[in-house]
Amino acid sequence: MKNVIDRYSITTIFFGIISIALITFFPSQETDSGLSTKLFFSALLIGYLYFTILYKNDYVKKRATSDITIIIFLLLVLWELLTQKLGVLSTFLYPSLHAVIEQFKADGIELFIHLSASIKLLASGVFLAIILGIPLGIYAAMNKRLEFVLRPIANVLSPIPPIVWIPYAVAILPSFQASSTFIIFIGAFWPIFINTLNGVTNIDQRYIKSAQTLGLKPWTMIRKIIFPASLPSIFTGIQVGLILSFILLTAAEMIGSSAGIGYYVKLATDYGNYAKVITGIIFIGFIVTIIMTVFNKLENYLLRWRN
Amino acid sequence: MKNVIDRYSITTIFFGIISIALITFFPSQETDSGLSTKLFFSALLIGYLYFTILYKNDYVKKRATSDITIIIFLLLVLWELLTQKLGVLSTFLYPSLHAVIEQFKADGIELFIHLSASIKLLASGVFLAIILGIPLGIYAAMNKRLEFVLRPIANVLSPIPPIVWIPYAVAILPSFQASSTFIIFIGAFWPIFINTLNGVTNIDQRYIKSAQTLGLKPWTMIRKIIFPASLPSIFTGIQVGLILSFILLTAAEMIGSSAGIGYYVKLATDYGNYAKVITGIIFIGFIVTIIMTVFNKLENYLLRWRN
Amino acid sequence: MSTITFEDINVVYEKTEHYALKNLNLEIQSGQIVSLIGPSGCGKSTTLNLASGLLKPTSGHVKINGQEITGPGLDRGVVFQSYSLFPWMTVLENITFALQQKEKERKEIITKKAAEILKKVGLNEKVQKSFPSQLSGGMQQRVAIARMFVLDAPVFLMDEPFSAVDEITRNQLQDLLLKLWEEGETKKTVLVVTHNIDEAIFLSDRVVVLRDGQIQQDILIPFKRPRDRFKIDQEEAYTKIRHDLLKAVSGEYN
Amino acid sequence: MSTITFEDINVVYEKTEHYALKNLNLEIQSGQIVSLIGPSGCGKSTTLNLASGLLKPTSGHVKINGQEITGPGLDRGVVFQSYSLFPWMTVLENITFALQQKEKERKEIITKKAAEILKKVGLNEKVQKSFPSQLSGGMQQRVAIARMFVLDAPVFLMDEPFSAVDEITRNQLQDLLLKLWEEGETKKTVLVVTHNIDEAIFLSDRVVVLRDGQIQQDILIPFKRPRDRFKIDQEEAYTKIRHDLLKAVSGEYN
Amino acid sequence: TETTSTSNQAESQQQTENNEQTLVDFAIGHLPTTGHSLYYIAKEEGFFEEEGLNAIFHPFSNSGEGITAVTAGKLDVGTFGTPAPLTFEEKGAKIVFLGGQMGTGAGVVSKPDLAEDLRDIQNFKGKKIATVKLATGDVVLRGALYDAGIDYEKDLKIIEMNSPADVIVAVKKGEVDAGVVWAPFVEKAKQEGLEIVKYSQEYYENHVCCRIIADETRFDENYTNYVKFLKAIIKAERFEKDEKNKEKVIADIKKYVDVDPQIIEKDIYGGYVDQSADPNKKAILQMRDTMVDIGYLKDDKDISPSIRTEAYKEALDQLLNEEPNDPFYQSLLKRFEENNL
Ligand SMILES: Nc1ncnc2c1ncn2[C@@H]1O[C@H](COP(=O)(O)OP(=O)(O)OP(=O)(O)O)[C@@H](O)[C@H]1O
Ligand SMILES: Nc1ncnc2c1ncn2[C@@H]1O[C@H](COP(=O)(O)OP(=O)(O)OP(=O)(O)O)[C@@H](O)[C@H]1O
Ligand SMILES: [Mg+2]
Ligand SMILES: [Mg+2]
Repeated sequence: MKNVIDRYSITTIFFGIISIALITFFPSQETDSGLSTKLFFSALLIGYLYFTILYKNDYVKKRATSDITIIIFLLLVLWELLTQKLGVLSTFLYPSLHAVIEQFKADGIELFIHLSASIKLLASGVFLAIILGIPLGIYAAMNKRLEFVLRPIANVLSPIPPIVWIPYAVAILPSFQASSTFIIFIGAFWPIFINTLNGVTNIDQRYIKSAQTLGLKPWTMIRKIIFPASLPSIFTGIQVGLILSFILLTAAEMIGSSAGIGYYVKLATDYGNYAKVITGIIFIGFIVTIIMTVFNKLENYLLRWRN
Repeated sequence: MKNVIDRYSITTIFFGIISIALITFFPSQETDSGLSTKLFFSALLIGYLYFTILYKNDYVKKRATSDITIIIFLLLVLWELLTQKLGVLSTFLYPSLHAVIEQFKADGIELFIHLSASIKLLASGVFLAIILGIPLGIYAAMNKRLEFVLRPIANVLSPIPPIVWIPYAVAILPSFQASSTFIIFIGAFWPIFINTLNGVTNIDQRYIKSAQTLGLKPWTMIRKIIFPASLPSIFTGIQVGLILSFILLTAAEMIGSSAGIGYYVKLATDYGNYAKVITGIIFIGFIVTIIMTVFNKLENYLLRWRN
Repeated sequence: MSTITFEDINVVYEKTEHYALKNLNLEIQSGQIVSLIGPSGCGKSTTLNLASGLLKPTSGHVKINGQEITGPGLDRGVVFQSYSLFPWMTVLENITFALQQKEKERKEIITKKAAEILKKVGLNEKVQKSFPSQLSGGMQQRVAIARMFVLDAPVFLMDEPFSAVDEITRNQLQDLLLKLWEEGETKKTVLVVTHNIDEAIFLSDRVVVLRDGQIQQDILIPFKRPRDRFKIDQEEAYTKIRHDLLKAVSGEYN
Repeated sequence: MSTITFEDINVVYEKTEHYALKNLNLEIQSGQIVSLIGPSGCGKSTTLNLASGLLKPTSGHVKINGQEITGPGLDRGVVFQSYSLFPWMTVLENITFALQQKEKERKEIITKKAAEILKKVGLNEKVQKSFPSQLSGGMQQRVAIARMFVLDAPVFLMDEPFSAVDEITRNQLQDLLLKLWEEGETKKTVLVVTHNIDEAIFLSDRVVVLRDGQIQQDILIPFKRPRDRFKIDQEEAYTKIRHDLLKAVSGEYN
Repeated sequence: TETTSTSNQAESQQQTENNEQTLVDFAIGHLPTTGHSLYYIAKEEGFFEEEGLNAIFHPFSNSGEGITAVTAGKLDVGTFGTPAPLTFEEKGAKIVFLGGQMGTGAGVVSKPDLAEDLRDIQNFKGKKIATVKLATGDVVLRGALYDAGIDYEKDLKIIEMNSPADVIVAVKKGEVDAGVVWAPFVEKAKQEGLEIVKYSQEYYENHVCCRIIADETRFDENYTNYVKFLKAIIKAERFEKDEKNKEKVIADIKKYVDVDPQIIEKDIYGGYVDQSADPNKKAILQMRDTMVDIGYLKDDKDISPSIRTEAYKEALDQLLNEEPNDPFYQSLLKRFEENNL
């Protein structure tokens, strides 16, 4: 118990209660903040308590959870004050918290349907980028001639906005789905390829030499030495590739489809429905956090040999 | 002389001459390939010879130049054959080489004016990202509490498509120019920040320990140890940031401005003027190659201590 | 005046349950040269890291002149087991950079001092402009030693400093160490890890034998200084001490 | 049968104009143990790297049984100066992985073999599951030695293999080396770099002294095997050889 | 030389100061298209200056961003289609519609062998049609389908694309049967061997496309400037409609919209794009009704108060005051009454 209740958790709980009181009792401009907002704040507080108990023996994580929770409360209260309570910000660009929560409730199932479309698209695009980018990167790094040809090509092609490829993708590829996948693929490919190439090039020569004396077959060399040694860099590449593919999601999902979380946001932007835009962004942020957490856990496990 | 004329240069020159012959004597579908195309091919060949002589003592670079030149010739001839010569591809999406060269000639000066606007925008955005991202990354890595707060925030915010910030940037920032700069900035910021953070976190502890025994003041520690030790990673971050900022250029330059190379391409896309689109892309590719070459040279010089 | 005291030290590395040091009590008096020997993995480097302030004990106190050590500092020079030069600085820069932390001198003076100490450890001018990655292992180690020597701290902490160099160079470096130890108003306090028993005897006032994170033996070396390394090994006491140490060290394998 | 021959070798590292090896001619006969000694930076590691096939000479030929060496291979085991274990494998995996390259055995047999050799170099079971970064310097070095020993190649190339371990362990490892050397049908060919003159004499059939990339001296060691390290140093020949070697090595500083 | 250069500098400085005294900055947001020609003509022919305005153009590629800029007070006026501002208005953006710029101008294109068939709207059933969502043509087509009793969600498949260029590619490749595009892509599609099934005005006569919008408070506070602005635009319309200015008009537009002069001519004088400054309140309301029909908007309020025709009327009155006998202005007055009252 002493592990759970410390000065961080007390401050945070205090903050949470003050926040709930503020949105409840501060007079609203137009409508009331709504029950949903209060429930949401309470849920946040309960979520915080859950993590505090979960991390009860890890001081650093506990403190971080507390810090982040306070920041979230601060931002939310500020948002609510400026929109709903004081009406300083236009409700057009800055929908009230209440409106966003209502939007969430209204679009809940729709969002998950969109999500599944996006995940399918992302998974296939990024997967393609990984299974092409990593082997090609390793192969190019091991074959200087290829490297000297591919590096300048990568330098020229990688910064070209992937959206300019869209008409060509539509013209050449068999289906809209394939075109969308291609746009995601091309965004994720370059960082994965370049980072693999650089990672392999920068492997500490001692490991390579040491491996050579064992007379490894090329395939064993790649699988057991080159791949694990360049794995830290490959992970960075995949991370950047993932970020880029998220960024391209909106563009990719506007190619002849009407599903996907990027489509949802883009459409909302075009319609000036900012409650929807913010709902979409928060949802994306949430999903991305989950994906990145899993990804980082995997990374930490696979790279546990680093000190 | 023996250094210049080897089997690579002979193959390449042979290829170049065949290409010129092909576009000259192969019957065209509509108009002739035009003098400019032939001159362009010849210029390419002369450019190749220049680099071969320049690199006459560097076998690897010479071979790479030759490989790349042959690839370029192949692509160009294929392009010309499929468009101008055989008319297989539609001239709407695939303008003939001749049309692109003519476009270049027509828009030459304009392109450079656009370029200077883009460079200004890129420079200010990326510069801001560098002077904020690197110190913040270093500071966060040295202060675990801050790191544990900023890392999840970065994980959530970095994959949000920078374009969704545009309306808010337009609403909040004082000018369109500032909004454009902000979009470039936000694109370049995250990779620089995250890579700096990771770079500092992954510094070999031996260097830190060694430095600590010298009783360094924090500022010296940062400047002389932490910064150079994480420089390889910081450079990767800047490289990715640059790529992202190029990708965002089109979006950023369409915020109430009418200058910039991204604007040029986007406008051409909107008008369906693909000769212009391709001209713009090739021009961007050219500029990016120059920027990246300078950047890599700087990187190699500053990191020359790596073996 | 720099007495180092270890009081009831326990060290357990993260994620292991193994005691790297267990209930260690040790005092190194000011001006003494103390060698730490023992089988590899017995906790020598760990002990040195405690004295340098780079490692905090899991429990117990490490003090210098009665003051608890809170972190590393310029009052204690350190040579690490694996030569920890900064790879982005040339050999000369590695030295001048360290010197600049200690004294605010003009650049030329610092460079001159650095070049001198490098020459003393046997590295010529051509080597000074190289990056560490261009040097052989022994050369890198000598640069690390030079870097510590030039700082002239009242305490020297050295982890197998001479293990990567040939016998002649090693002898010269030992002589240099002893010369620097005596120089100045008060003698330096030196804690040196070695696995060479002869070296331990030749250099030290006391030799401490560690085993499994505990002190196995703490032996006084009675020979007068200056010592002649080719003479003391003829003395009777030497053979006895050497024998004792060997026995203490080899206990592990019986 | 594995005779190694160096013919008119010159080595100049990229970007330097300095000859790391200059006109070197050397033959190491099959079954011989040859030590390379000399001041640090004299080219010992360079010579070893040539024999391992990891470095190509700028000019000249390195041959094994008259066949030019084109690259590294399982016919030559190598221990590097800086322990080059794979940090992403545990200690045990480092050994089993190497073994798997040589023989297609069942997993348990390989693991058993690996555990045995690790015990022989003094590393217990708990250590076997650690990653290299969790070990002390000497322990890592012993893993590297174990990895070479277990491969049982006809040629051993070792670069300061015992410099990071204490005297007792060193003696044990030396004995192990000699045992493995004699084992099997034909004796192994061993080229070992050391900076310990006593070690060189105790182990070798011949000691080659390098200086500035050239052979300074090539001395035959006449003592019969098996040798007793505590007896041969009492012999007259020993003192003379030791003196000669010392003089040869120290030439640099006169 | 130094003194002359400084005096030159002083002189030019004074000049700009003079300009600033007389000319009021007026920020105009637009989409770079031939359809927004009145702005270009007014600028190039000096009509803005005549009215004391210093027009500054800000092109956007995305209507959402442009409308946001208007509501954020970064633009005095903007022209970003009609459906987009209507949806923004519904979402609470405080904007007013004060004038017009372009009407009609979209078209449905298909491969030649299908075109004849598709002229009968009933034949859209079971087809795949590519559109760019929220474009005027998209609303028009869906509206026409609705009116013809076709459910665009069930009876056919509408596929949304990023841009008209993508639409053309998709149609050409046979990925879809037909597509909705707008100027200048209607002409481009023809060049690409596609055929025009119908122009948009064949579905809805005189439907509006791009309306001039402004922020409500800004409009009220700077009302006189808006009148001046509209006067310049009306003058531009008169200039444009005068056939003898054709070459000049095309040259003026070419400065801002870099497409083939032939396409400009086709767009401006070809009859399928209507260039008019009239707010056309009725057509806006009709467009809104269509959007309600097809489910884009809710039928929950009257937007008439947001359509502020008074500035246009006042501008027209002032012009008629200045040139009472101008037949063109007189015709505009008549048109205004037909379209707005
Ligand atoms: N990678 C390299 N680049 C440039 N010069 C090098 C490199 N490696 C070694 N040298 C130089 O070559 C010479 C011989 O080096 P080598 O490593 O063979 O010495 P060594 O005899 O093994 O020394 P030590 O006993 O210190 O390990 C030295 O002068 C060294 O500076
Ligand atoms: N970073 C670490 N993580 C986990 N265990 C460690 C770590 N460093 C050292 N150890 C363990 O602590 C014990 C003592 O290690 P230490 O490095 O002090 O040995 P040492 O006496 O210096 O040995 P050597 O002579 O081989 O350098 C060893 O069992 C080692 O495995
Ligand atoms: Mg140690
Ligand atoms: Mg060496």
